[in-house]
Amino acid sequence: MPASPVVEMRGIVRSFPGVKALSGVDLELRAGEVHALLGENGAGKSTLMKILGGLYHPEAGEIRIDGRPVRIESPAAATKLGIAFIHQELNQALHLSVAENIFLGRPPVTGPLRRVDWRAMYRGAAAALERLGAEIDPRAALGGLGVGARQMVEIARALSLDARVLIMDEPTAALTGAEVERLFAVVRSLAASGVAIVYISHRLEEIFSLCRRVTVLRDGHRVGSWTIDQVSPDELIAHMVGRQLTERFPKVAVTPGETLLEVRDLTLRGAGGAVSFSVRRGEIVGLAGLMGAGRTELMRAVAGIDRPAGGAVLLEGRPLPPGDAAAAIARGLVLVPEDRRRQGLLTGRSVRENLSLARLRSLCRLGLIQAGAERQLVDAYVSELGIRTPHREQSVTNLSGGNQQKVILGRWLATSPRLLILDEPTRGIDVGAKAEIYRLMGELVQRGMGIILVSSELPEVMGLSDRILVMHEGRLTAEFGRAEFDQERIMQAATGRKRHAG
Amino acid sequence: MQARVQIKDRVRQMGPGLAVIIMGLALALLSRDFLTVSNLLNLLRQVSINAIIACGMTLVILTGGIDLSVGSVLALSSAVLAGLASGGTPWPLALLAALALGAALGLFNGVVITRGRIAPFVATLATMAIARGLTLVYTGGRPITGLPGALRWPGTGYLGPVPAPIIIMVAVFALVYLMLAHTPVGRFIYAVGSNEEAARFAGIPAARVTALTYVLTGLASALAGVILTGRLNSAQPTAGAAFELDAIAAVVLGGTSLAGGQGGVLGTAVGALIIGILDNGLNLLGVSSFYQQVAQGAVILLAVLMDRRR
Amino acid sequence: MQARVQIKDRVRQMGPGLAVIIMGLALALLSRDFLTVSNLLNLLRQVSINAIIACGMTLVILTGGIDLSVGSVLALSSAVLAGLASGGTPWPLALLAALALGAALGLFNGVVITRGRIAPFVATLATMAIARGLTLVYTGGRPITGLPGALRWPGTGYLGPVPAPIIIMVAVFALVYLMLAHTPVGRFIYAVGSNEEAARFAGIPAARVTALTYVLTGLASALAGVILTGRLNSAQPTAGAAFELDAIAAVVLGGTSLAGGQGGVLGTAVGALIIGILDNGLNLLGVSSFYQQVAQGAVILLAVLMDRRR
Amino acid sequence: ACSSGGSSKTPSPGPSTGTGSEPAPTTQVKTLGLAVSTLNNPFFVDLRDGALAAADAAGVKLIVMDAQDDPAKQISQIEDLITQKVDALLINPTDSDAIVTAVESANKAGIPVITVDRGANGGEVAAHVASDNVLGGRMAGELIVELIGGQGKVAELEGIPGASAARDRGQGFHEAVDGVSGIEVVARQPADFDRAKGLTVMENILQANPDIVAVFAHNDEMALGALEAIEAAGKAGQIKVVGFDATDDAVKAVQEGRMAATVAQKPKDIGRLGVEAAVKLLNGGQVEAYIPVPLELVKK
Ligand SMILES: Nc1ncnc2c1ncn2[C@@H]1O[C@H](COP(=O)(O)OP(=O)(O)OP(=O)(O)O)[C@@H](O)[C@H]1O
Ligand SMILES: Nc1ncnc2c1ncn2[C@@H]1O[C@H](COP(=O)(O)OP(=O)(O)OP(=O)(O)O)[C@@H](O)[C@H]1O
Ligand SMILES: O[C@@H]1[C@H](O)[C@H](O)CO[C@H]1O
Ligand SMILES: [Mg+2]
Ligand SMILES: [Mg+2]
Repeated sequence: MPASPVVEMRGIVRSFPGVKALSGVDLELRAGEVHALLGENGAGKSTLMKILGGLYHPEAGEIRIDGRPVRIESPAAATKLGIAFIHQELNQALHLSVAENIFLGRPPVTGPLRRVDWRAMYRGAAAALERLGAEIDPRAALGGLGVGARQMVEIARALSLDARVLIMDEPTAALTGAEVERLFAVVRSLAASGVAIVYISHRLEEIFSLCRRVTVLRDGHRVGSWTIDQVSPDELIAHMVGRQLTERFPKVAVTPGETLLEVRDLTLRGAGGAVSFSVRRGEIVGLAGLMGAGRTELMRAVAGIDRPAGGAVLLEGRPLPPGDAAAAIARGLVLVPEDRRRQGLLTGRSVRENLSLARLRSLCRLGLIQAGAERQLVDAYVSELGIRTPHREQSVTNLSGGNQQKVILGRWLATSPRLLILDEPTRGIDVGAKAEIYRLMGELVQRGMGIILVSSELPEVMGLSDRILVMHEGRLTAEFGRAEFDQERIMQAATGRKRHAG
Repeated sequence: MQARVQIKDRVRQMGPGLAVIIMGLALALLSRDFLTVSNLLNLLRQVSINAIIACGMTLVILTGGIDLSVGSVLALSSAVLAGLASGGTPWPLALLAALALGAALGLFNGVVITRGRIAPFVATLATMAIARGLTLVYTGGRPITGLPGALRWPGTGYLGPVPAPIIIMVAVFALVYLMLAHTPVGRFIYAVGSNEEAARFAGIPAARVTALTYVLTGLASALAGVILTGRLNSAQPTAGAAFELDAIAAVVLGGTSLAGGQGGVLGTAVGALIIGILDNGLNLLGVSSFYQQVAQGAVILLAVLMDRRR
Repeated sequence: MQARVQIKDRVRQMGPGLAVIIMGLALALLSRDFLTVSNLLNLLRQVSINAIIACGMTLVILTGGIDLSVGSVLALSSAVLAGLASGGTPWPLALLAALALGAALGLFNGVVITRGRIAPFVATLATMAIARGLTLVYTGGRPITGLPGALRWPGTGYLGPVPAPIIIMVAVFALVYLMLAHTPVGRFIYAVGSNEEAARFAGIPAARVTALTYVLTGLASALAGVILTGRLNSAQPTAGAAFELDAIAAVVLGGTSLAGGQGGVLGTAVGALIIGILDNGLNLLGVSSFYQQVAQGAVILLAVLMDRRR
Repeated sequence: ACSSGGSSKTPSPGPSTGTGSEPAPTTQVKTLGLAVSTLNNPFFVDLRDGALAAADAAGVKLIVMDAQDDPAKQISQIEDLITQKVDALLINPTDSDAIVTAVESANKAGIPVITVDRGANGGEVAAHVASDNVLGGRMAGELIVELIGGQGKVAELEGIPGASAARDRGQGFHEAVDGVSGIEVVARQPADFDRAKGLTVMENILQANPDIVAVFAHNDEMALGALEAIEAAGKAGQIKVVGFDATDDAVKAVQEGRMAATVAQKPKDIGRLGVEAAVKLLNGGQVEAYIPVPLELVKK
């Protein structure tokens, strides 16, 4: 390990209207290390990295690269300094091809006229994807891919920059186990070749398997930096949230009641087989599967977002009109979508409007929204979910990623649903908030709600579910009762290696 | 703290208002005639037609759409109003028919856009051509005259000292403001404009909400047509040409984003005022007609730039 | 698999081409005069002015912008060209000045939009008014005549059997096509239109790329103005009114999305053809002028709907 | 909108309309083309109707195209008429200079050209049928001088800036009034030949100049708009309004005493005389190079 750090950030201060995001934060990165940056949602991790990436300018503080003070005026300047950035929120040109996104802003050129060298671009892109083991067509339009695939493209892009400093802001949020493993192998080899890597994640297992040092932020302050063997997971959590968290998956024992939801022979447009399952009151049913297994598609059909090709969805014994999300919501079946940016956030609108959206009709008197009732509702959820926002009129766009997720969750909880479908509900959510959501799920089932939990984090599904359904290529391939939960067997069913009686 | 932010928001909303005030002061200094009650009423009456259309246009633009057909819809509604009324149809029926026609043309736009998935620009451009063609066919290229007196009221009447077009305009703005700020449908309009997919996930019938904004804009255009018919005491086949540009300019000057999801009708009212004051003021000052257009362009730029600076 | 994707893309791009073919066949059956070499050359010559403007407009729209000032820029460039040339300036200099003026007005648009952060709609609306006003001031409201013969060539000359406007049009499309498909700048235009923020993060000078598209559109408008000046043997103060709508219609009919990031100039060529064939065909068929507008609106709707259906 | 053109027919039982696809030369029925600057104006609708009626009477076909005041479009339309091999062309140019290319094309194709209402500044024109707009403006000016006794403030509503009719009528009007010392033209604003604009511009002019005694509008549409403004301001009868064109609405207003006068150009006669000249030419006859259509002041 070289004596002098590659990057030194000293006393970085940055505030936004109503929020002091960073109040004098230090960070030191050394060549060849994977450095974890931890903290609750809104702690300031992304802001600190955006400053290093040239997106924001600090109000005070100093940045040194190789010991020399620098001003990083723009993302382009950061790239010139050898800093590559994988952003938390996918920010890509969806109309362009995968290859063009990987080479965005620096297409290879050839000849005296500096024509774009398409062959070289496709070759380079294929190579970059290959390195990650991602089977993605470099010529495909990016907009047609799922979040996971897009995440891989973003990573491939950053890798192909051959940077000396690589910032990874929750790169695995949309990835599943196998992909994460491949990514880690790449990250380790990069570190071995001397690249300094900042790794932000809310998944502690990842931190412990990948990182050498860790810096914890809380409320815009640096709590401390440690080498990873100096701290235990529980200590890290305590540093982040400022208190001890007891149980990771607080499973509440509820005796399931009568059948709440029944899905009969549901067939989706395009592909897959007929799917049948049911959910009872007070039950949490986990839905596991690999990326692209069709869990999201199935849930969208159940919730009436898409019209299924056939089959029926019955809630409390009565069929729901197919493809009618409004009717489903009115009857108490709601879906909290997985892609909060595209499917959840009303960009540019306030926290209040975002939160109350799905239950406005019940806030009306004489057709007019009762402003007082709306404010009350919003404030209740802001405090119950611990949403960090200066006030309820703040534009959601300005909230940290995790807090945006909580606003969307709040929108659906506010409708007092009977059956709640959570599609990757804890993606990008900090440990404290996760615990909060888990606790909430327990409370909700105790009140007789049924929950379908779609999650790519197997420990989470196993920790919380009463029953786990496994999907593979659009079909249910296995069902496990809580007593039978076993990581190995679930993975087998998910990869289609072994069929299990449904 | 919340109060501070809210006030700041209000100030931003009132941004272009500054332009109005500055223009008003300048004109008051330059022309004795500007700041008289009679001229102000005159000004508001002139503004009313564009303002009413722009009010509807605001809704469409809030969903991220645009409506180029407003001028043609106005002309066709006006022609049918005058044609029916001068042909002996009782005026309330003629009025109803004209308004229904406007709404129907708006519905046509809305359906083509939502069901046919055609870009609003193209769909309403087509409607613009079709409605204009039908107007010419219906009128034979000649004005229609011979209106019953009752139909002159919306254009030339008074309620007390206040001209009827002003009353109608204020009523339209009040209703639309109420709808946008205080009803679910209003919120849905913002939601669809901000993120249509998210709106659909929240069970909002995005297509119907979008179509509704076009229906209301068609209705507003027809209503503006009724006022114009009264004012001109006739229906003109060429009425409303290029009105879409003025209406869109009013909306955008008023701070509503063409990308949708952001803005409101109060801003639009101010935007329409800016345009009206410019016309009126330059006329009062007797600025040479050639320079008038230069001045209009420059003032629009300045007004918006000023808005950006704060 | 890769090949498949490309072919599919090509087919989509050629979507409106189907409309052209259908219209062409129908007209060939209905009118003996349509499918003659002389009429086709005639048709292409008529199309050229709109097509060249639309070619520039495509670039602007690809970035997610819009340019309403094209018609006024055309008029002002045309006026300066004719004014200088008839005033004794050697015609190559006059030509250069006219083109430079177009580019400069485009630059003005670009700077106001990127530095002033003004919505393209508003910025170019203002420029539209300003440039029209300046045209009136410069010409005193009168046409300018007395052009040297050389300046008639771009509008009325031939290269062998092919009219000059067609040659110029083809050259413009070839250049812009090459730029879009095969140069970094071309790809930057798509990137900015698809996601400006992502483009900026990737170090693309988004503001400069955006401004460039307005400069090129200004240049294209001026070039179209040169052709029109030749065709009209004069500069007309009112030239180019409402040209922006035809140009935008051509772009959108050609499948370029108004939201930016998607489309290209081949589609635009087809879009301009559709509009031109409609004009020419309806004229040849002797459709009454009032019904022509109805037919045009309907055909535009059908063409786009057909495109959606596949 | 997009654009327009084409053979046209009134909704009323129309006289013969050509369908361009029919072979023309071999048969006896001759086809004429009429390119009108705009049909969104009753003046030109009348001109067209006069032409259609004359064509019907003479047993010839008449194809009408409407350029919507766009010179580029007009040239294209004339090219399309030439493609259809019409036997003679009647052109009402949007602009006298801009039309030259089209006239030359017709000359090259051997098709005789007759201009109506507005002339062409180049090419070979067999005949020009028109009334004199400068003279008409002067007539209006002189009448106003007479009506107000050579004393008072006067306003002028101008046509579309740059349009020839606006230029010529303005020129004639000023020739008449500028020399009169007691008369001051206090306001001169364009209202684009449009009734709605005539109304608002007049409203504004009245705000600044309530003591105006007469208005000259470059056409009747603007005059009628101005009249609405004047009456709404309670100044009915106090301000003399003189228009141009003698459209039906305007003539009625004059008869009712609301408008002082309108300069009649007799557009129907212009259209009729144009067709008659063309027919004469096609039958091998001779026509005068200038066929004047007398102006007439329509007063009560
Ligand atoms: N553009 C902005 N405008 C206003 N406030 C902002 C903006 N960006 C961030 N903030 C605020 O700054 C604080 C820090 O946000 P940041 O995005 O750095 O958090 P984070 O640690 O990355 O959280 P997460 O884990 O949820 O991604 C938050 O309170 C957030 O609301
Ligand atoms: N990486 C990818 N590349 C291409 N297509 C994909 C990808 N991911 C998903 N899809 C498409 O989406 C369909 C189902 O995906 P869906 O989102 O429903 O799966 P999921 O089990 O929810 O996985 P995820 O974790 O990605 O949400 C697949 O059949 C596939 O067509
Ligand atoms: O004579 C006509 C009419 O007056 C019309 O109103 C404008 O154009 C002129 O040429
Ligand atoms: Mg973050
Ligand atoms: Mg999923």
